[in-house]
Amino acid sequence: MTIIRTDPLSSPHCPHIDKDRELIHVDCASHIYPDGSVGIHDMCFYVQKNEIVALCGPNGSGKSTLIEHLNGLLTPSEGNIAVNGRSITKGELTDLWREVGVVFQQSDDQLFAPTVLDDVMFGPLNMGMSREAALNAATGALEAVGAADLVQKLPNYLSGGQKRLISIAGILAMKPRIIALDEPTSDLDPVHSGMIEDLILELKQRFGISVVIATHDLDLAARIADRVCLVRKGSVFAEGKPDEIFYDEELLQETGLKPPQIVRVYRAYCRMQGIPADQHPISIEGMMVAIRGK
Amino acid sequence: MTIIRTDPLSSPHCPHIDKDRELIHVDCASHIYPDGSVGIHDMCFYVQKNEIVALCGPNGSGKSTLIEHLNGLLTPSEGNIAVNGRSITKGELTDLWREVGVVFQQSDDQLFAPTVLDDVMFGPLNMGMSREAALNAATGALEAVGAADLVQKLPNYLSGGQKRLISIAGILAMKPRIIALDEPTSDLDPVHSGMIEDLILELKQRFGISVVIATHDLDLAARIADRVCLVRKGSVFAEGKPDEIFYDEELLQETGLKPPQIVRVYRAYCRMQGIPADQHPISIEGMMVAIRGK
Amino acid sequence: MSAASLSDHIPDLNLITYYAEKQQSCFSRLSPWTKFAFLILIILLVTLSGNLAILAVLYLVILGAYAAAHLPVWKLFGWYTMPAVFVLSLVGIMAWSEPGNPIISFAVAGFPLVLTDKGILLVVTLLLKALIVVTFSLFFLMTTRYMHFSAMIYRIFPSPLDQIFLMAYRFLFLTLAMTGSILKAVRSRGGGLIHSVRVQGRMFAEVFALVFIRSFERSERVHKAMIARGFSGSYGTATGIPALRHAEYLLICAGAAVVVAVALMTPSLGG
Amino acid sequence: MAHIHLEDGSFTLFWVAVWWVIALVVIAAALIWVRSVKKTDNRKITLAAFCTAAAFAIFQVSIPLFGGVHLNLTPLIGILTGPALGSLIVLIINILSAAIGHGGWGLVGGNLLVNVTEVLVAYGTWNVLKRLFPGAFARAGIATLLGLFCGNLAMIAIILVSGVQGVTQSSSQILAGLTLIAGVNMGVAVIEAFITGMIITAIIKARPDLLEGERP
Ligand SMILES: Nc1ncnc2c1ncn2[C@@H]1O[C@H](COP(=O)(O)OP(=O)(O)OP(=O)(O)O)[C@@H](O)[C@H]1O
Ligand SMILES: Nc1ncnc2c1ncn2[C@@H]1O[C@H](COP(=O)(O)OP(=O)(O)OP(=O)(O)O)[C@@H](O)[C@H]1O
Ligand SMILES: [Mg+2]
Ligand SMILES: [Mg+2]
Repeated sequence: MTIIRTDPLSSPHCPHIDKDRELIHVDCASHIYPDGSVGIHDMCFYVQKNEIVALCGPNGSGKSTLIEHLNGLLTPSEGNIAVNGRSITKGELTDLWREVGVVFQQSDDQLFAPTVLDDVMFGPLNMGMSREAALNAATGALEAVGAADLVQKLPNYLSGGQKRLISIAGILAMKPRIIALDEPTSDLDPVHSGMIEDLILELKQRFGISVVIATHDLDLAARIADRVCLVRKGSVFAEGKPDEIFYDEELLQETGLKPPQIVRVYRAYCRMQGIPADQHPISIEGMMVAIRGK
Repeated sequence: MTIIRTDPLSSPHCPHIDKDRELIHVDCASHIYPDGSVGIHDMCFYVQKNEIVALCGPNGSGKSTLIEHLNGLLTPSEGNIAVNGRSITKGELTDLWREVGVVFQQSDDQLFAPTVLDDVMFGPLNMGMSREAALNAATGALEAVGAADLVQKLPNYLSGGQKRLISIAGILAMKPRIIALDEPTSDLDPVHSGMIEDLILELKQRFGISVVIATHDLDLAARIADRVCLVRKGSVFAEGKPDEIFYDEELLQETGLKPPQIVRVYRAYCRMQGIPADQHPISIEGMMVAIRGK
Repeated sequence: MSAASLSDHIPDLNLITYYAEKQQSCFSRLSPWTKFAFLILIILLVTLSGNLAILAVLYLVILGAYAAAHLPVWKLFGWYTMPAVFVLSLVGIMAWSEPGNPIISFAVAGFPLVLTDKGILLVVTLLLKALIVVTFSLFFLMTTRYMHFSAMIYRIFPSPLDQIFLMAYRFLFLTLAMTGSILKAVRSRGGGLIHSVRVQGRMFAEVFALVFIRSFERSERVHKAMIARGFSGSYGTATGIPALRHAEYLLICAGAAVVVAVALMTPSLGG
Repeated sequence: MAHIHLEDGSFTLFWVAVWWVIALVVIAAALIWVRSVKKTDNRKITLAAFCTAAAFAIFQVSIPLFGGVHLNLTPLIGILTGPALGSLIVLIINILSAAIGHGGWGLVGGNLLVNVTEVLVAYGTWNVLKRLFPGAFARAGIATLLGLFCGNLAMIAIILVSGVQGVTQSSSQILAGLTLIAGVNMGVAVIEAFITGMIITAIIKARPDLLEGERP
């Protein structure tokens, strides 16, 4: 895969990359908020089976707006969105929430039930599980995010990071086929954000769930994403593999981003040693391997 | 300065480090929330003139609770807090907000005025500035955080990161002597968080303002803090210079943290090269210098 | 549905404020007091006169002003739903046995139901009256800045009513956004479906309880945030309200004259 | 719709004035009570403000039962804040509602009296029943039902006394129509009673300090 730069004006329809593997296809969607703000504009985006896609872009570029489109919370004012080949826009899918789980950027918005357990069980119960099955699903999900000890607490009285964990568990318990996480690790301490990182990888590898994350932590995106989409001014500006995207300094600058720290370290090292930075490591291990090669 | 490990039980009162330079002194303060949760417990903490202090610790360790004590929004159930030598607890200080500005973790709580400009002007107007002076202060603050273009927007219609910038500007416009920022860079893109980082340094260097930040971004803490306080279970568990704290793996582990990425890169490098990791670089430049020395 | 608008047939306060702050037309430059005076005059007129022609003209004039101020007319028609329902559910029932020339008549369970021309006229008149005032109210809201409203509230109401009103006005936006987001979250996990009345009722009760508790906590935190920025307990507004200009006095006098004239023309006055 | 809001133009000027004057007297009494008799602190003011905002926001939510129900939750406000603050709150809610067309400006007086009746009756019932019913759910439910019932009576009375402009039928004919409306209202009132009971229970659980001395 090479970097694909998309110029929204020239392509009225974005190409289907691989119809068979495609789960979600967002086709030139636009969303204008009631006050006239452009949320997304001519947005082309897709999610395939069994992949982790990272959305990276500056503040206000439309990442959250896109994510809320994925399970039908927002509908595009123009363009089309299809999940499993069926169009959302035409209102065909009312049970989209079973397919696509969305974790909001503000976890406060997501927790509404009286206790943590009730909240995590809410989804499973709505899916028609028995109380017992729902309880199991909820407990499992809470354990997976490392928040089993919070079961009996009131969601209102948790710290910022704890709330985030619970809201991820609430979606996890529903075992959707696609999970979209808006800033999953913001407000989390390094240990918990490491847990979420492992969890995302496990979701993909063990359960075959596709994951979309919107994140400002480019190092995280570099480590776990199979594909990175750079979002700028409401549309995907370029996409490609993390090592290609994050080593393209010009592209990042155009998007309004800086390279991840690991890239900057590697570059600084090569500059200092006077060797060409011709490899593209995106993790600590990768960097060591690249350096040792010299 | 060496690492000071505090064992709360043994020291009923924490020592005043340097009375002359001390701006805030939190002396064995405890705060229990109405539902019985322990916010902070036997917390000893101080802020000196012209320094940047970073609070680092796991989720729910009490960082936000401590920060809300600093300008009297919460009062300790036990212990004492003094600002400029005068005690908050006894209600002596009603104009504490002029001294200490606090930016909340949830920016939504902070934005209440109808437009961005009104919101940023709220503080200056309350300080008795004329409309014109307040307008200047507000505009200056918005420019400093790089959000001058959002002036006419309604706070409700902003993206997560944009809200954070505005709430920082709202405090900045009041030019307090101490600014406490709760997770200042979470939800911000790399460019904006770089701006906030520069801003914090500038606050200290140009205006002599002391800054307290609570953050999960240990790399940020390592780069900008003069002093790092590790918070665990409601009290400061250890404190010291960033290079000392962040290279003490055992201490971090006890606190429930992982070393910052730069530390892990440096360690991995030394291990690979078979050289002792006897220096303590905490920035990319520092690491290059440390490596070159070999 | 954006986070803030909960329903298409209820005016979206965020959108209203957005237009008010954008200030696109000359109506925004009128003194809020002028618009306030006109609101009272219009209410008086609507209360006094039942003349369909006068009402129709008045409605068209106000709708024209609304459109001329670049306000969203289609939204307005959506927002008419509630007042229309209110009028129809009350008068819609009474309109049936009004004397007059019968137009439709049938019997339900032995009761003869007759709809007459007078009955229909009654519904139309009352509906028109309601829409006149609704349109002008929204026009007033959407052409007057938030801070001027705040200042008016502060001047008009005695303490502590003004404090409650001002704070409520402020929290309203947060509460609306929060309610919208919570409902979004509910829907995103399958909560929007009709299960049983009981389950549905319980879920809404939970959401509403949360809105109450949250907005209380929010208000505590916002209150804190205000204190942290120098809020001194009694909230006054720093802004002045744009004063009436000479032309506006004339305008109000003309309006008042029209109302008096209409009142004199109306045969039956008072109860 | 749990309430029939009267829109502008329904009543004659005379009756508009009469209900406004009575309403102003009620508000003045509430203000005097809040200001001097019962020295209300800042916290109570904040509570009142949040109640206003929350009730108004909740009113905007359409519950998908029976084709869309909107709840006013006035009895809940009565229970939470008492008659004096409650009256002030419903005044503000009525003004805000009038601003967006839910009830006329001229009829704020009449609508206020209906709501104040609900507040008073619900508050009274809630407290009188305290000794009989230990459980908050049933008590809040009954208080709400009774409050809404009396509110309905007040509405019928106000309309009957003032008459609707242009309606020429006899009082008994109008009464028949109003009874029909009141019947529908009471159906919705049952839902509101149930939901209020749940809300009160949840509030007692999460914030016991808001309703002192109550157990779920
Ligand atoms: N509810 C809303 N109403 C109106 N405009 C909105 C709303 N939410 C977002 N916007 C606007 O839409 C644009 C995209 O916002 P969005 O929240 O999708 O950005 P984002 O990429 O998620 O940013 P961030 O990284 O800061 O969270 C922004 O310009 C923002 O101001
Ligand atoms: N309003 C509240 N009511 C009751 N308990 C609370 C409240 N806020 C926080 N707590 C509890 O107090 C403790 C400290 O919370 P605090 O928010 O200070 O942690 P924190 O260090 O800021 O965490 P994070 O990094 O996740 O923001 C936690 O155990 C939390 O559950
Ligand atoms: Mg976002
Ligand atoms: Mg915190």
